Amino acid sequence: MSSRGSKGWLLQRISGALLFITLGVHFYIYHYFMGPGMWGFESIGYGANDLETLRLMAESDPTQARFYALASLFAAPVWKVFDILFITLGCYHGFYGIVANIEDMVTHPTWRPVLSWLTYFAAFILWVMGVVTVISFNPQLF
Amino acid sequence: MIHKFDAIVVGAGGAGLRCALELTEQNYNVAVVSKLYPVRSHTGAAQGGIGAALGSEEEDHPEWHMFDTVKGSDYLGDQDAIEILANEAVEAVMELEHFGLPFNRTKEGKIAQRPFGGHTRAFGEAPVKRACYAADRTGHMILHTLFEQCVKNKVRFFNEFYVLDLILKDDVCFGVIAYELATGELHVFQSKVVFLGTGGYGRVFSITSNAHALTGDGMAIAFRRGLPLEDMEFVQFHPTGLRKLGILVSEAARGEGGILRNREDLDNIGTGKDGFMAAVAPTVKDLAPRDMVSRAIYNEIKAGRGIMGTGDTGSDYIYLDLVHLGAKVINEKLPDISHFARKYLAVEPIKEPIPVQPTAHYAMGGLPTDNDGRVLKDAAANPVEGLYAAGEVACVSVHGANRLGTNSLVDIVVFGRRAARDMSRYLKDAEFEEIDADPEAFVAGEIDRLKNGSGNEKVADLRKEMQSVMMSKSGVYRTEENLEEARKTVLELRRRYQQVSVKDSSLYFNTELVEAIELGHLLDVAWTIAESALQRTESRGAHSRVDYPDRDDKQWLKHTFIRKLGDDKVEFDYKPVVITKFQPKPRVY
Amino acid sequence: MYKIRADMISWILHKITGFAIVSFLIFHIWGMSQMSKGPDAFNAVIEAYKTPLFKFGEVLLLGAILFHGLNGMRIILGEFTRWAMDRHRLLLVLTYMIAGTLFIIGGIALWRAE
Amino acid sequence: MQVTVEIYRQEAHSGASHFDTFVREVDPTDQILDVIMEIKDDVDGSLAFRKSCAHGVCGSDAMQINGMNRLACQTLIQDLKSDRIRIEPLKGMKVLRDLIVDMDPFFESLAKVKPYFIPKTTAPAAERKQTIEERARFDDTTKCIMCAACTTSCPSFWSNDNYLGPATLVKAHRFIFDSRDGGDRERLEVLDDRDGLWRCHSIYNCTDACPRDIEITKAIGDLKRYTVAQR
Repeated sequence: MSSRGSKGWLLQRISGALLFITLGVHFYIYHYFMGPGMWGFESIGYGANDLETLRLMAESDPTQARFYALASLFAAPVWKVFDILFITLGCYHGFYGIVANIEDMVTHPTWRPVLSWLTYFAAFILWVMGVVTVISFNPQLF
Repeated sequence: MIHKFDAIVVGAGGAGLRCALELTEQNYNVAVVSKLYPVRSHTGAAQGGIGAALGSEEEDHPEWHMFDTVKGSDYLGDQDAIEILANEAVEAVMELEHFGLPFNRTKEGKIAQRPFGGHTRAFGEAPVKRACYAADRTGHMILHTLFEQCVKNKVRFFNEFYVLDLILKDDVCFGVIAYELATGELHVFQSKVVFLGTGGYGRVFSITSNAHALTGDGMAIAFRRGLPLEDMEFVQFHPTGLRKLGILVSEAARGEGGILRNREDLDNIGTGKDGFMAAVAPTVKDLAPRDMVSRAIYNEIKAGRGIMGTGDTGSDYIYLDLVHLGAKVINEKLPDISHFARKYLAVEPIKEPIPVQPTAHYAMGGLPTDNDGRVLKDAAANPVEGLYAAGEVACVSVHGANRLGTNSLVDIVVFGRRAARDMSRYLKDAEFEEIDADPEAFVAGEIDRLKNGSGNEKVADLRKEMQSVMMSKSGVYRTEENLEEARKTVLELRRRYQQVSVKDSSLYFNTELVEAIELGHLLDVAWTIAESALQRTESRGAHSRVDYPDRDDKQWLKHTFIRKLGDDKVEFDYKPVVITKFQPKPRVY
Repeated sequence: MYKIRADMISWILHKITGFAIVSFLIFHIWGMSQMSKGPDAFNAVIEAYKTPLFKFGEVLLLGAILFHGLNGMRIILGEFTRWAMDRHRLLLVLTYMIAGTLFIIGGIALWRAE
Repeated sequence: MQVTVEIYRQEAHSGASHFDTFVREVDPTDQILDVIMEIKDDVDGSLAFRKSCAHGVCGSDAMQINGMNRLACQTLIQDLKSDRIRIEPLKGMKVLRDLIVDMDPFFESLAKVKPYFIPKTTAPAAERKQTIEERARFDDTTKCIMCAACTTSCPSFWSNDNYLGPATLVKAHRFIFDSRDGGDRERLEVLDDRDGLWRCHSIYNCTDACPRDIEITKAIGDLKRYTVAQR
């Protein structure tokens, strides 16, 4: 038998626990930190020059201030790493959860692996989409 | 449908599984045919322990075990067989441990042992720790361990196949006929050798510790085929059954220090002071053998010292006091029986005494066998070729007139294995025999009569009448008058049984039919008990005649063989008791 | 019909909230990729978020995440420590209570936010 | 007191099913087994169910009583706190007739985990030594009577009957945590499978259903941790 479960079970718990923490940070940053206060992010890795550019852009077009504020965060390398980690954990945990449900309910010898692999494939597509967005994001382009 | 196996084992209890296991070790093609699924058998209900002179906790010797068993049997047990039992018990227990049985342990990691009724050191000096135990579910662990080993050896099981007849030809056994509960089909199991491990018949009585399935099947099917039954008058009543329900409260409760108390003794509950048993058996007190304790309880009740004080042995009861043992001992060493008391009687044994009364428990009698489990066809000890038996269905006789606690478990593993070893010797040159066409005709006829009968007798009514008369007239104390009444009633019930008709016509799980067949077996067994008890005019062990209160070694130091002559006639024959080391002496504890 | 007990409800809720969060994750990653196209696209998404339907969805998402997260931590604790197993009923009740309280507080705050 | 008893009926394995209703006079301390036996004796002899020891040690009469798996002989009228009693066969198993289900798949599942002692060492002349603490480690799971109440209470088993089920895992626990046993490797092969341990989601239905009060979910938790640590 090649089908196993112990690694999956353990990883699901580890990814779950990490998600519990990263989700807290993510939620806090994007919901309560967003706004004028977040301009202080120089200290965590964002170049002063870039920040200045964004600030100027926001001042010239106040209706778009929120976008620039978020973009300033999104573009910081530390947060890029954080976001990639977050997307990876989320995709893994969420889609493995679906696979676990398939294994709970589908016993058909063909459908079971087919559905599981389709789920893994969907997870991969989504993950690529998320990671490409994060990496390629560059507010200087606007 | 016809099946062919080298050996057929009937019954999946301890004896049957031990036998099957041994035979598969020898690479014979074996089938276990059982009325129940495996692990449902009543071996699993045995609680207290399995006796063996291991000496893990204190000095002990097989010879002491032998002496206790002989004395416990009221000198009716055959001493050659008892010597085998006591000697092989040690090896058998070690073997069970090697099969993985989770015995409780001593501090040194050895098999733990505790005292039990009638087991003493140095030929009666004081109680000895001899019962090896796994909490209070020793039988459960033996049954499961043996089943597990059978799974390992890939033993073939036919579950819920009810064996209803033996295929006998010129006193040689070539198989059995079984009724498949799931389909109503009759199966012919053809074999070179057959082993019966079908257990006892507790359901003959209204208050019993036995399972519903214990309906004397093995004894009845042999008796119908003209084979004799041995010592059927000896029925053990366990002193401590839960009041009204008869559910067993193991002797281990008294082994751990429990004390029986009457209504004059209520102030001593929880103190650990002696109860009324101290006067009956000064040395071993509450750990006297079961027959003595049961009688002592009846005497207390009759003298108006039962808890209710009515003097009626049917409804009155006494107390089993565990309170002074404390919560730790009760919860750790007696978890199951505490659970029963809490569940069924709403009694908390840590705080209150448990109401108990004697309950029909064990059949000392059964199919006569020799020391290798071969079934005997007469009192001259001629065997039926190819037919073996061990356990409660058999009478070797190691239990004589009264079995000691823990010896039933020893019996099944020791004689189950011995039978298997002799069977494999027999199998070496045994052949399949051509069997008659239509071997199941007799059984098919019986089933047809029950299913298509026009009478209107109901199984439940007959069963209740039988159980009630056997309990009150052929119970702990017996008289000629009572036994005569029991015999007459049973014979009348046997006639009425011919008018039983089963309303359920289904082929699938026709449990109404099964119960009707079981009743037929019970009535046969009840008949042999009443007849045998009537003719034995003495008191010995569990057979206690008020009109013949003394043991009579001159006339009655012998085994009873009862055989069927007609629908209401039996004949008796007698086999001398084998006495080797211990001459009969008065039995005091 | 087999009796449905508290542990079984938590198991079913865990599944349902899990599916809900995965659905959101798909939507969210797509939203993010939209947002990265520039301020206009971003603001379109933000405006959509402000409609009552999306706000309601956001509140539900908060509830789902709170329950799934806390219950998940309870499961992990319960599978890795005997201590938690001995108290599984208590921890289950605590999970419901904490998740419920945070949901009410957070939910109101979220609903009221501009 | 008077109770209304509804019992699941099914002629044979292929037949249609319905409920029969009986109104009975009972004592609060009567066992459910007593009640259905009396119905069989007095009213309808064709009612089919299994029974044997009648005090909760043989495991024959597990059935669903008022929505919970229990042994009929171990459930008293007063335990149910209701005058309506609904009795159904074990869920997730093939009904053969009335309250009787096919137990063969259950025993086949059990056989998968090698439910027998596999000695670590060759047998000494006397017993293999084991300390009181070593024995205590698996004491709880030795109580199992294989009644199937746990397995048939498990939602994971209902939706996937390839799942080994709690009873089989209990049996595995009994051997894996026995200090004398050396069959871990072979058993872990079976347990660490998609239809093994990992279908358990700690729902605790099994623990509640167990008539022997075995802490099944905990035992499975022990197995999960052990398996993860070993592999």
